[in-house]
Amino acid sequence: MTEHQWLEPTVDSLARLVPHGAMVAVPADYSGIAMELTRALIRAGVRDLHLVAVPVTGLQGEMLIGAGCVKTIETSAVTLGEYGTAVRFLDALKNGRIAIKDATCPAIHAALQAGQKDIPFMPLRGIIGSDLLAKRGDWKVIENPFATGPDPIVLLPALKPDIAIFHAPYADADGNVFIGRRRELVTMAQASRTTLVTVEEVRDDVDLMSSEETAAGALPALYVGAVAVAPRGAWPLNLWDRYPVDEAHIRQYCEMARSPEGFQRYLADVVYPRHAAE
Amino acid sequence: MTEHQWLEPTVDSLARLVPHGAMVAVPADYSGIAMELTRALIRAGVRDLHLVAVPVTGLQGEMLIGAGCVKTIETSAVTLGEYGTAVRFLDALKNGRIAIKDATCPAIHAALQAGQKDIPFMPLRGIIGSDLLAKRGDWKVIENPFATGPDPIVLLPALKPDIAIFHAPYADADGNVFIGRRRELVTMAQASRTTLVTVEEVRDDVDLMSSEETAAGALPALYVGAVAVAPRGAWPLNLWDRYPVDEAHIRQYCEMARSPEGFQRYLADVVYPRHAAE
Amino acid sequence: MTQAISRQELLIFTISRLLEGCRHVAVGASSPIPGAGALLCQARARQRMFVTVLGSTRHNFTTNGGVELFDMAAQGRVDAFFLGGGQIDGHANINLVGAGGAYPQTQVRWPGSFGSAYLYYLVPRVILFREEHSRRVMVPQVDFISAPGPRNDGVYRPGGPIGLLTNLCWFAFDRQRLRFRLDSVHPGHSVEEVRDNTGFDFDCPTNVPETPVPDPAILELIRTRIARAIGETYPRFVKQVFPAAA
Amino acid sequence: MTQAISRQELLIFTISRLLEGCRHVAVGASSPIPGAGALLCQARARQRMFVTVLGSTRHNFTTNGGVELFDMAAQGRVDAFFLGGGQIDGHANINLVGAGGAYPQTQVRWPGSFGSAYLYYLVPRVILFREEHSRRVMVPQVDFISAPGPRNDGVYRPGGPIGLLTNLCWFAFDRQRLRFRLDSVHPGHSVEEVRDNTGFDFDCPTNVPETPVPDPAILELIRTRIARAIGETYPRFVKQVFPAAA
Repeated sequence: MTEHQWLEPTVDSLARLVPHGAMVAVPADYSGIAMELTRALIRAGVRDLHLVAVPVTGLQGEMLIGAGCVKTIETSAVTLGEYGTAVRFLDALKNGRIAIKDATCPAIHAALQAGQKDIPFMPLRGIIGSDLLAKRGDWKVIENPFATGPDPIVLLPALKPDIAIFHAPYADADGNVFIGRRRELVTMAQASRTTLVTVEEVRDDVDLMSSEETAAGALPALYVGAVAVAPRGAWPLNLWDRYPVDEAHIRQYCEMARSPEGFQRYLADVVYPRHAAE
Repeated sequence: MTEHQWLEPTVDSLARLVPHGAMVAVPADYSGIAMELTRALIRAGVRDLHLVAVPVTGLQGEMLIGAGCVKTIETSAVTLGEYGTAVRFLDALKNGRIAIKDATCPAIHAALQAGQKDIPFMPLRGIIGSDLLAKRGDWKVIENPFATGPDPIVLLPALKPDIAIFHAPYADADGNVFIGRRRELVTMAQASRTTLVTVEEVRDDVDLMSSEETAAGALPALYVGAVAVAPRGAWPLNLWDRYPVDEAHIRQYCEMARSPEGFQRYLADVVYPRHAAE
Repeated sequence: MTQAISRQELLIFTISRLLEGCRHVAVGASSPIPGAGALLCQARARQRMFVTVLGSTRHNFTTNGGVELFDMAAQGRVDAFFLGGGQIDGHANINLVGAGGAYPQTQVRWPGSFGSAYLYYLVPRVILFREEHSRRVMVPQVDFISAPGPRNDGVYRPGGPIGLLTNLCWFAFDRQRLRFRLDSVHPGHSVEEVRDNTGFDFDCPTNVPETPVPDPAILELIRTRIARAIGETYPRFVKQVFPAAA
Repeated sequence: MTQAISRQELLIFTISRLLEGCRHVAVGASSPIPGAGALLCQARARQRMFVTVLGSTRHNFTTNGGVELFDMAAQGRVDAFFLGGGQIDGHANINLVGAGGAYPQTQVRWPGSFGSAYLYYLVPRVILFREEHSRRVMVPQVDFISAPGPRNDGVYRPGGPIGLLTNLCWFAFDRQRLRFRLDSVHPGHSVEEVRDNTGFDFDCPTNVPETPVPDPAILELIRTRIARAIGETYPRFVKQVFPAAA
């Protein structure tokens, strides 16, 4: 597979393509989280990220924040769901180590769609009267110029991340990535300057663009800056319905992450060893 | 298949769901044109349609205009491509029998996306300085409220058709429609109040929603008002790469459509007989 | 012999009643009881009814990514949705962000507002659902408005709350008076208990009826088919509440 | 023995030269020569180059519907595109709508503006391509502006025309002076012929070079691999122009 220009040799070399201070878009847990790449970003010591959760984040955001990689998080929620509280996130927020841009899910989607079309803003209903609007200096309210009477509406500035990051089942021989119906990944990728993807495997026997059936679920290679192979790369999270969440591991994480020391121990035990092994 | 509530017995009964004066969205030739349904609309004598071409039209628009079904056409082009000139369209336009809202392709897509999000308008780059803008009273120019200096930008009002119409390879057992990567059909369907679809067949053995692979290319049944089976329903146009254009027939059409009398003969020969046979 | 009706079963049944006539009900994350209620309504509906359960593969009719549910809501294609809140006040303002202290460094921080600041305006039948009924949750005024209750402020708002369902009762929301009205109290609870545990004012008729309970056939349906269906997305919930169906 | 270089081959080669260095070239409908030019450039490129041919299944990298090409253009992901016009004037205004009479009842009506009123602003290397070089097409001022040439009007415009290629010559467009400059005349034609057939003023250096022609190896590539590749989308064109490859 060495002939693929777009293929990085390791997840760690992929991680090194993310500069300090980058605006990085990541999907929600149901869309395929690049957890091995997340660990590689922590190993690489990346700093000052502006993390955009599309539209919410969980373990990925929590770990990046805990490891000090994040300066600002823009999200509609940070949650580990039924597994517990995102303690490192709460701790960083309370102690002012991160800034937060609280949002609402459709606003993040719509702002990315504005980025995808490269229009400067997108109008969206709702939001007016929410304290979210008051706390965000970047959302504006105008009168709908097409209405006959008063009709205030929110305008959201376009979100144009530097890098979109996700994990997917496979890339084909040309670097097209199978994303199924997870179309938020398409929006993220198109709105972002480039996209870094980890995949379970590269399938040199597949040309996703060759039929309507397979092309429908493909992110074209044109949007993908680089790919690295990461078997079980979403672990301990699930990859769609391909493999399940490692519940025991996440509970262990939650247990350890309760204290800064426990979290450091988790990094030492789980995140750094892989690096040493390479 | 009679248990399918969403299945109309004939294309003609499907056509009767289109009221006079409806705003009807139709795709470009590459996306699957419901030509048998087009003939059924002519047979049903539907009048005063506001036809929205997404983003251009060919034989379908030409025939509906020729048959007197259309009051207004909103399109970025009417063209029969290499087969010749859309003479009935030109004739109706010149004689003032139809109104035209000349557009540009991305504006139609963007206005439908506004309809899809049900936001009142969508900003779009370009267009300023084009006579299209001068001729359309419904597009507005505002100053981008996010710019630091002067930055005029066009706002397009949302397009929300009453009905979207297209032809597709098949519907599954639940009425989900396979559309492959023709995602303009999704935008059309979501922006429209309802969608009428003709399909080559209903595949009771298929559940498109059952896997990521097939769901990626599906329009959910939720958006589909009714379906009718129309084998080779795009004829004489092609259906994607499933069957080719009937070039000889389209050349024959172009020949006959040169004069109003020839067009009427074409209707009598090709469009009406099917009705009598039912 | 039929077991006694559990709290969860009563809530599932009540939700299914509140959803009657809907064509499409969507259920957000971490919502097994609303999900089961929607599936029960669907199982008993005479017309075709769609249920979208976030996180489900089977009960998911979207193919356009995470934005589709929100677009659908704007299009008028979502008839009902559920929202909760760390705090809920008497004007139906909800707070999913945090309480105490100065934002963003609040003393308590919840995950965030999710889609509330949008869906609350657009879905015609929003059901506020919060099991815990205490003065900690039901406050005079929320500390942070994730999504405001209806106001006469001229903002485009085809949707809004129809009421608030808790472990104790069902409050209907009166969109004229912009206040909750106690509509029914669950069996085993009283108006006094509701009053003691509610931090906001609400209207209260002289006689408050008891919340209706499911009949044995419906109960059987909940415990078998519905429990299995919601178990696809919430196996742990089903294991705990419906061990026989798990 | 090598056949003489045809008009189409010269145009295909010229287009491929104009596209050098592009990462992604898109080609619109009814454009076999631009399509072949883009595929030739791709075949000779050292870096990875994407070519989108509208109407092609093979040379199509979009999976997000008809809007994707336009979104790509806005994102800066389309380096070059082709536009034509029923009329083109000396300020690079193009008219794809109609001529004579009063709009919309023009004496002549063309299909319509397609994506011109957008792509012309956003694609950095728009090549105006119109084979017919006559005073009917090359007019002093277009009757309808489908898409305006660059102006100093403050409108957001990262893109625009780099020039105009016809059967007679290649005009470069000077974005400073907002005028065309005759850059090369095709073999067998003259500056006088260009002048006689052009209705607008243009800059003309004292010595106008001849448009370079492809060498035999490139010619062979055009006649075999490129002809076959473009034949997927334009079989009739290939049958007519490259009968050996059809």
